[in-house]
Amino acid sequence: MPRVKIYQFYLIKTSILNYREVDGSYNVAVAVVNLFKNLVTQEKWNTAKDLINLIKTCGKLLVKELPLQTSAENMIRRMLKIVRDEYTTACHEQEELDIQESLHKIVTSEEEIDDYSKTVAELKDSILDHISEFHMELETSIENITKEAIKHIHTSEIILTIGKSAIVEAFLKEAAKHRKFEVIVCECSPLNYGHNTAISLSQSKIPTTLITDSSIFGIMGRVHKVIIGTHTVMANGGLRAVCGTHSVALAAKYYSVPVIVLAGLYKLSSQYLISHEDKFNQFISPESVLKYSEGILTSLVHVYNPTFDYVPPELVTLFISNAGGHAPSYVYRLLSEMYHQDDNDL
Amino acid sequence: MEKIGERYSLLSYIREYFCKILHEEKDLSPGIAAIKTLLYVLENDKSETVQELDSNFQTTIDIMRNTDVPVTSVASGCELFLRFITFAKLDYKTFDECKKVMFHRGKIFMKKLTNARGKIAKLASTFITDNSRILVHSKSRLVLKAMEHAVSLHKHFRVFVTYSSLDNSGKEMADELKNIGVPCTVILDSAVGYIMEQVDMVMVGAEGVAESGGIINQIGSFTMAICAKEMKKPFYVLTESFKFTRLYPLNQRDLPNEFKYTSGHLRKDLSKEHPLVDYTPPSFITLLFTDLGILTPSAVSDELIKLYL
Amino acid sequence: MNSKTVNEKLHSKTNVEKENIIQAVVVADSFNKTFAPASHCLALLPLVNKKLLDYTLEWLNIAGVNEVIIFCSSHVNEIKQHLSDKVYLSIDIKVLVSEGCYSFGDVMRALDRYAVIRNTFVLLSVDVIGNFNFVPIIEKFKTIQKNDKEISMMTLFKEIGNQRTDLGNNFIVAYNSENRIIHYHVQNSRNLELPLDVVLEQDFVEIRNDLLNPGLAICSDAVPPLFSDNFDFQTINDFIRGMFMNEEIIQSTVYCEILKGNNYVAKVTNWPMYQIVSQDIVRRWTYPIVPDISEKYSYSKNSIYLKNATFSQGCRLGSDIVIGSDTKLKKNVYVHNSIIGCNCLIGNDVIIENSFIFDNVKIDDNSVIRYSVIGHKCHVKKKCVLEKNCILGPLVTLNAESKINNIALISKTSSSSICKLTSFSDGCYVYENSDSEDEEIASLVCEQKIHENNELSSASEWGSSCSVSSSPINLLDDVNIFYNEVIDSLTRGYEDKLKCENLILEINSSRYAYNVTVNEVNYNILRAILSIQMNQEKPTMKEILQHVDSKLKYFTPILRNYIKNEEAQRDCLPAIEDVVFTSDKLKTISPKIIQFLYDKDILSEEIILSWFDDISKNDVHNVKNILIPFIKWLNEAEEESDESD
Amino acid sequence: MEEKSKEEILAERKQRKAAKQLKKKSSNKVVNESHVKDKIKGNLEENLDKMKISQCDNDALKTSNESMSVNPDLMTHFLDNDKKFNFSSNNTSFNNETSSNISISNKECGSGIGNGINTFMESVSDNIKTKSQLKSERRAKQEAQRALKTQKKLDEKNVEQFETSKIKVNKLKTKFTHKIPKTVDVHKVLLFSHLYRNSSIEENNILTNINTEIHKAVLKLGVQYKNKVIIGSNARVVALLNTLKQVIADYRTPTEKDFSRGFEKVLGDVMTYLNNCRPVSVSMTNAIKFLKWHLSQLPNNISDREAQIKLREAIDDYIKEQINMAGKAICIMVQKKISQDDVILTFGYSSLIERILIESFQVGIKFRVIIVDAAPLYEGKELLRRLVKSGLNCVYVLLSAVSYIMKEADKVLLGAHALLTNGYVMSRAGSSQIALIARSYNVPVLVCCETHKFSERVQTDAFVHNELGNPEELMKADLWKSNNNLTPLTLMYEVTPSNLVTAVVTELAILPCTSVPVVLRVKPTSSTLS
Repeated sequence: MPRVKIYQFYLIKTSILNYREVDGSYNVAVAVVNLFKNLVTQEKWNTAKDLINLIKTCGKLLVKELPLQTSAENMIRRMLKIVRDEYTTACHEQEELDIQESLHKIVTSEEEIDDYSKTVAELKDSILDHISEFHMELETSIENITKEAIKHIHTSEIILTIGKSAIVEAFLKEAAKHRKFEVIVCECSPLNYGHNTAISLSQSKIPTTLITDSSIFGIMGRVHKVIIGTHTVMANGGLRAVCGTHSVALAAKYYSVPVIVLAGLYKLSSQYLISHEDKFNQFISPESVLKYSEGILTSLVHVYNPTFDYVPPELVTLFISNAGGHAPSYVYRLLSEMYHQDDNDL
Repeated sequence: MEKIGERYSLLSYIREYFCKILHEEKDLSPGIAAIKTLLYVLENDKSETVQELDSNFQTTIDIMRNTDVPVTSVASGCELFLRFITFAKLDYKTFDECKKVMFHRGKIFMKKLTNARGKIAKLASTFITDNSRILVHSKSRLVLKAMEHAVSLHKHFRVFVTYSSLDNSGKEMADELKNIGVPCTVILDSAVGYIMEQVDMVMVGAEGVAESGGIINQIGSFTMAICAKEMKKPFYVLTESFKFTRLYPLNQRDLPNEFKYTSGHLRKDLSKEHPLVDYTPPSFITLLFTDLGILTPSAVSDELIKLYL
Repeated sequence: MNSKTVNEKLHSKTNVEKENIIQAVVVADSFNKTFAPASHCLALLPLVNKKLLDYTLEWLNIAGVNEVIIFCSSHVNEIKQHLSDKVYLSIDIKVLVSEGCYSFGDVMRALDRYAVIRNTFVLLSVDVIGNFNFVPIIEKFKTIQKNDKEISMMTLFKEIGNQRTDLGNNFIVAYNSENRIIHYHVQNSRNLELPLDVVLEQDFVEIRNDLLNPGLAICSDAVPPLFSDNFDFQTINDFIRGMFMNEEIIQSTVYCEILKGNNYVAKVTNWPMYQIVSQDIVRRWTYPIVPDISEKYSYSKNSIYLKNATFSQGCRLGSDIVIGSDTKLKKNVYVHNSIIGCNCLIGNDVIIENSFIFDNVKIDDNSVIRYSVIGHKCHVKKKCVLEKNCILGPLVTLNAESKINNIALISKTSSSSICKLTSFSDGCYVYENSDSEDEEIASLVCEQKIHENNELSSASEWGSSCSVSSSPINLLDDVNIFYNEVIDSLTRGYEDKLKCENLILEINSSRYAYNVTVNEVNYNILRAILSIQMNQEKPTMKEILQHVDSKLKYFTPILRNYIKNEEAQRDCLPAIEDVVFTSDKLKTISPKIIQFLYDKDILSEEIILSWFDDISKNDVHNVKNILIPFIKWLNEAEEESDESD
Repeated sequence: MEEKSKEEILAERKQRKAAKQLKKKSSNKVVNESHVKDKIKGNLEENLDKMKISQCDNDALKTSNESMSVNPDLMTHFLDNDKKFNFSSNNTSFNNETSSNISISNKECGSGIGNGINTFMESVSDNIKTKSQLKSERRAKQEAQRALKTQKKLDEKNVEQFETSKIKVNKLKTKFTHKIPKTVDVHKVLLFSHLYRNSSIEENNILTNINTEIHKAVLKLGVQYKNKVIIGSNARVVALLNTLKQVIADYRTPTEKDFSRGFEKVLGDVMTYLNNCRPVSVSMTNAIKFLKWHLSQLPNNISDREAQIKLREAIDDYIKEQINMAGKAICIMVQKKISQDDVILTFGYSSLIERILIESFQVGIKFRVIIVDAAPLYEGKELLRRLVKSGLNCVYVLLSAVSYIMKEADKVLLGAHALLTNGYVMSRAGSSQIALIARSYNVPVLVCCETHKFSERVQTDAFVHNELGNPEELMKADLWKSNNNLTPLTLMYEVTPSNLVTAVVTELAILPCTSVPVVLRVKPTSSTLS
């Protein structure tokens, strides 16, 4: 299968960037988008159908290469959606863009089961434009989110965050320019992402306290807001976030502290929680929990080192994305705008 | 003159036609039956003007509502059908082609509705994981179908079915499940609270889905939903999209009577009658599996808005 | 468009500068038949449903290596065949063939002839499983190279802690502050011999025996020639030893790098290692090279990995299980801690525990399989029972109700290089493991054994910490610690048959460490010897007798060493009271013990007699009657001797 | 050659012994074998250096012995000249201490120089520790590849110390004081500033204490508390009582006073001293109350002899009834609650829980255990070792993963530090999270706690009364000491609201936490105590 080989060549680039890293989903997203830009320009395809298949084949490989990166998956879906949109707009201008399954559609639909096989003039260009448009959106996403900062953080607040998230850091630093407030960071062992966050925050003159995971509940009583990032926002508004987030969210709920989640739209996935292991969680080497050099012990005990927690939507107060703030219940809508249903399973 | 005769004869036939469908195809939802009937009417209708047609539909609907079938889905189905008529009306000038289009669309419409179940079953069955224990309320064709599908994927799970003493439909459900080789236990409706801590999820069908995203379903569902929430178990609803109704019940009393009682009972003293359905508010529902995909309750009203506003 | 992309590819390569290309040499042959008959080609031996070769390549693929040279001397076509449909993104694969290589050294020499090595390269054999990135290590290598032109090799060791006796880390390495190896030797006893002069010329020496040597090394391009120059080098270890044995002759140095943390590496040298490594994979130490990521299995609790396997009602899964795709389990199958390959068919009520079942195996109803390996396309018929260490080669068919136990290596082929075969059921042959091969054909380790090992290896450590819990402030008194250690050393010595001299040395050292008085030593030695437990629980009288007897025989030199004078004898007799008389079993054979000591002239009769008088005064353990006959005999013996002169 | 290798092993033994002594009870200091290895390295290296300096005379034994034996008399000098404290009598008693200290220092050298120095700075207050820190500092430096140079310095130092340890001490003090403001004042979380213990004051306290006659056993105990050699409220109280027994035995009533008065005074001093080493646990205060009560019961004209006997008996009874018997009773009660094939989740290491689990297992109940562990102490690892050793089937996860693992659990067993009168449970930090998550998965939470840990105190949050862990263990000091905006913080305890706890298992009965006050009223001893 020579075609596949070609994509693999592109994949080399992406497959190298953080193979095992859980963070940096933004970079992955960007990388993937670029990748597909190349794909669209450099590959030979006639109809949208070809392109869609092309992207799907490539996408599958990519997903296999970056098992931890749902954002990659999301981007693929987004690309497909873009193609479909451009196609439909090109085909019948008058028709409104909504090609989702909907009651309305059921009612009004004619026979046309469109399989994207018509050839359309300069579809390529329009798609490319759209992609680069989207690329822009991606690049601005963080800054759009950070813009919101001062709307949510007031003076002398105590804010708790967990783990390491580029957006959260940027957000807090932005706020710090205008307001004086304290930040508490949970170290989030065993990987201790929290340490880096704490250091980088404190370096930009934000009074920061680094606490152990065990102190979360104890300290939550005095926290005013919980601001966290997430790895993925799931279709029902739940979170797939770094381990320990669930306890934070629960503690926050217990003391009724608002939980604000910062997530670029590229983190929205059409995934639902089915089981806590398969396709949802990633179990990395137990080393960081129990050292291999502990000797015989390691062969006698089961040690789990999951990467993610599932946080049910009812524990989330607010999402802040580059499209503004939303309630968890609204995620569904964003989703239906961003992805096409047929792409839910690649 | 004879036109009136025809019309009369047609309408007079409707009742038995409707009942015939229901009688012939046991596992057909009344809603679909109703739509079929309406299509039948549309097909054989001789009226020239839209108004006439409308009035015919109206009468048909009334007739069907007065039969002794649970009216909820009938209502929603008809509503939807009328809606799509109006759409058609907007699109086309002359009445004939309008009618033609209507009929054409009607066929597609039916096709989609009939495919819906398969689609839903597929969606729902992914949520049935190996060795899971599932609680089911009374009989629901969709749930059954979903489980069939799951079995075809070699999934092993066990089911608890409430007896649903209203019409003992739980028993049938249990038998059907046994036939497809799913181990299952029938429990008393009153045992829901007890069983809840052993199960992993609750799956129910629905007779209607209100605009709030809540569901109208066989009496007992509400109890089940409350228990599920208390015990933090997911509460899944399987339903076709034509069951979405424009209705916003505030509580059980607010639910219109013709939903709660069959037309037969409606005439009697309701205080002595037992309601057939109850209303489960959206806050108790985890997800709805529909032919439009997996929806959160909030998404339901979204759909209805798109359709009716 | 293909041409275009090819250019792209070239382009991409060129921007990695030629000399910075990292090469890896994979030796696809172990030059022994450890895994026969299960698989004759090491590279294609399945480990957790994946060929060893694939593990190696998958690892190198993410390890920053650009070019992989697979070096095989046998089964060439099979390997090529296997590689044909594999795609790896970031590595180019070359296969070099040279017939008539009979050792690792030969391979290196052949490599030298081929002259494919451009630069520093990674040298490993196909049975090495790992998951880490070589780039930083190679960087280290290069930086060292700047200061030390002589550097020829950097061996990698994995830190495994020194409780893992099961990993066979029986070597000691000493290296200085620059990680240069100054001493390396394989040893069995716990005491190491380290030439003082070597140590003294260093200002910093680290000596470790808590390491695993996976036979994995970063080599400079000077290594293959070195092998060519020295024909006696057969293995890497030879090489390393050679390096500092005659440093002045061969002007080159060997460094080492200790792998810590997430960097996993291990070598599948024999069946026990095979077991351990597959468990490590299943327990995810090799992340990200684990079945659910690389092979798209689905992972669930208790480390169970499935891939569209189909179950029937009543199947029970324990923990640590991998079941390959399209495998069917019929009713009431029980699986625990086992690996089952792809499209196998497991019949009703089959029990599979701690076993490895390769692809396309058919196991009929009611069979039981424990601690066994079943090669692929085997067919085990009804009601077979394979307990402990049955290893079936490919294509074997076992008749119904055949029962096999302990090392039975069965294969279809009658031709075997390692040892002669006797015919088994229809067209199958059993390897007779001739004595010479005994070590060669290492069989699976059975769980219980492992357990004992822990208890022993960890007893001293945990023992101390446990005894604390009762009353926290009591520091274990030195004598007890001493006693524990003596027990440790003796048990170990007794098990792997160490020289008594060494043991004595150890005991002495611990004695000094805890300033234990002579009397206490004498007492504790005997006490320790007598109280070394035996392996099987509730043994018969006879067994105990044998056990005790053998112990005493074995440790006689030690006893001789310590119990020299009457004083000492008096010291050690209480030990007999405390150990022997307190256990009813031993009590009955106490005369035998004493007699033994008497015969060996460790206890003189006067002492025994006087002692007997003491204890018989207030006979707490009421042993009097038991001993009486023996004492009588003694007295008589005495008289006789008197008469004789 | 023979000689040589022997010496090596010798060195090893010494180190291992030290490590072993340290290891007891403090699981965060459980120096596992491989660690021990490191120590061996450390010490080996030192020996070799020593040999080099002492013109490579092969007898490392002597040198290493020297380095060992040095410590006590070093200390005597140190104390002598600094705070006129007659040490000679205690010399022996410190031997153990020092050796265990050595291994502590070794541990620290693992975590780098900075760490070494800082801990050194903080706890110069405590003379005995100082010594160890001194060593640790040196070792740390050695670790930093400056073996030879430091070695020389070390030797010089040694020499100095031998002749004029006063200078040494002064040098030390100056160093200490000018470091103080940097290290202590900045890095305090405002919310907890009342919990930070000003080390200079602490120092003075201890010094004053030392001037007044404090029993050597107590001093030792204090150090063990401070270094977290003895942790867990049960262990601590037992240790205390055992020590007090010695104190009582050695106590002679001054002529003018009568026994109870005099001893009460001593008791007071002891407690203040211990409290300075580490805040006393509720169990300890209760025990002391009880003891005081018994003192008050003693007739005035009682002879020392009788009094001592009476008290010793009283103490023995207390340990027997309040701790051992109570534990037994609780075990039996919980066993009833553990059913076949259960999955029990537990957190950290509580001696009581260990006992329960192991006994239930030995009774023949088949069940699995999930051990959740967390900073700062990582005690769970110790529990894991012990359970595995006694053959239980265990799973080990960290606190962050608990929400994943909780689904499997059938019951949660937690130990407690104390039960407060308002029904809140004071326990090791992290317990509340476990309880919270357990509730969100409907898993019943049982808190096991003997009644001698019940307290009259009332507390609703983890702020007013708590204890702070060592920040260095959370984050390497060199990462934050210089950075004034960054402060690591570790809470040792927290209070779990009673609505998160399903039941409390005490030796009396299984109760809801809210009925703590009732128990306090009913229970004879505690009522009479107050």
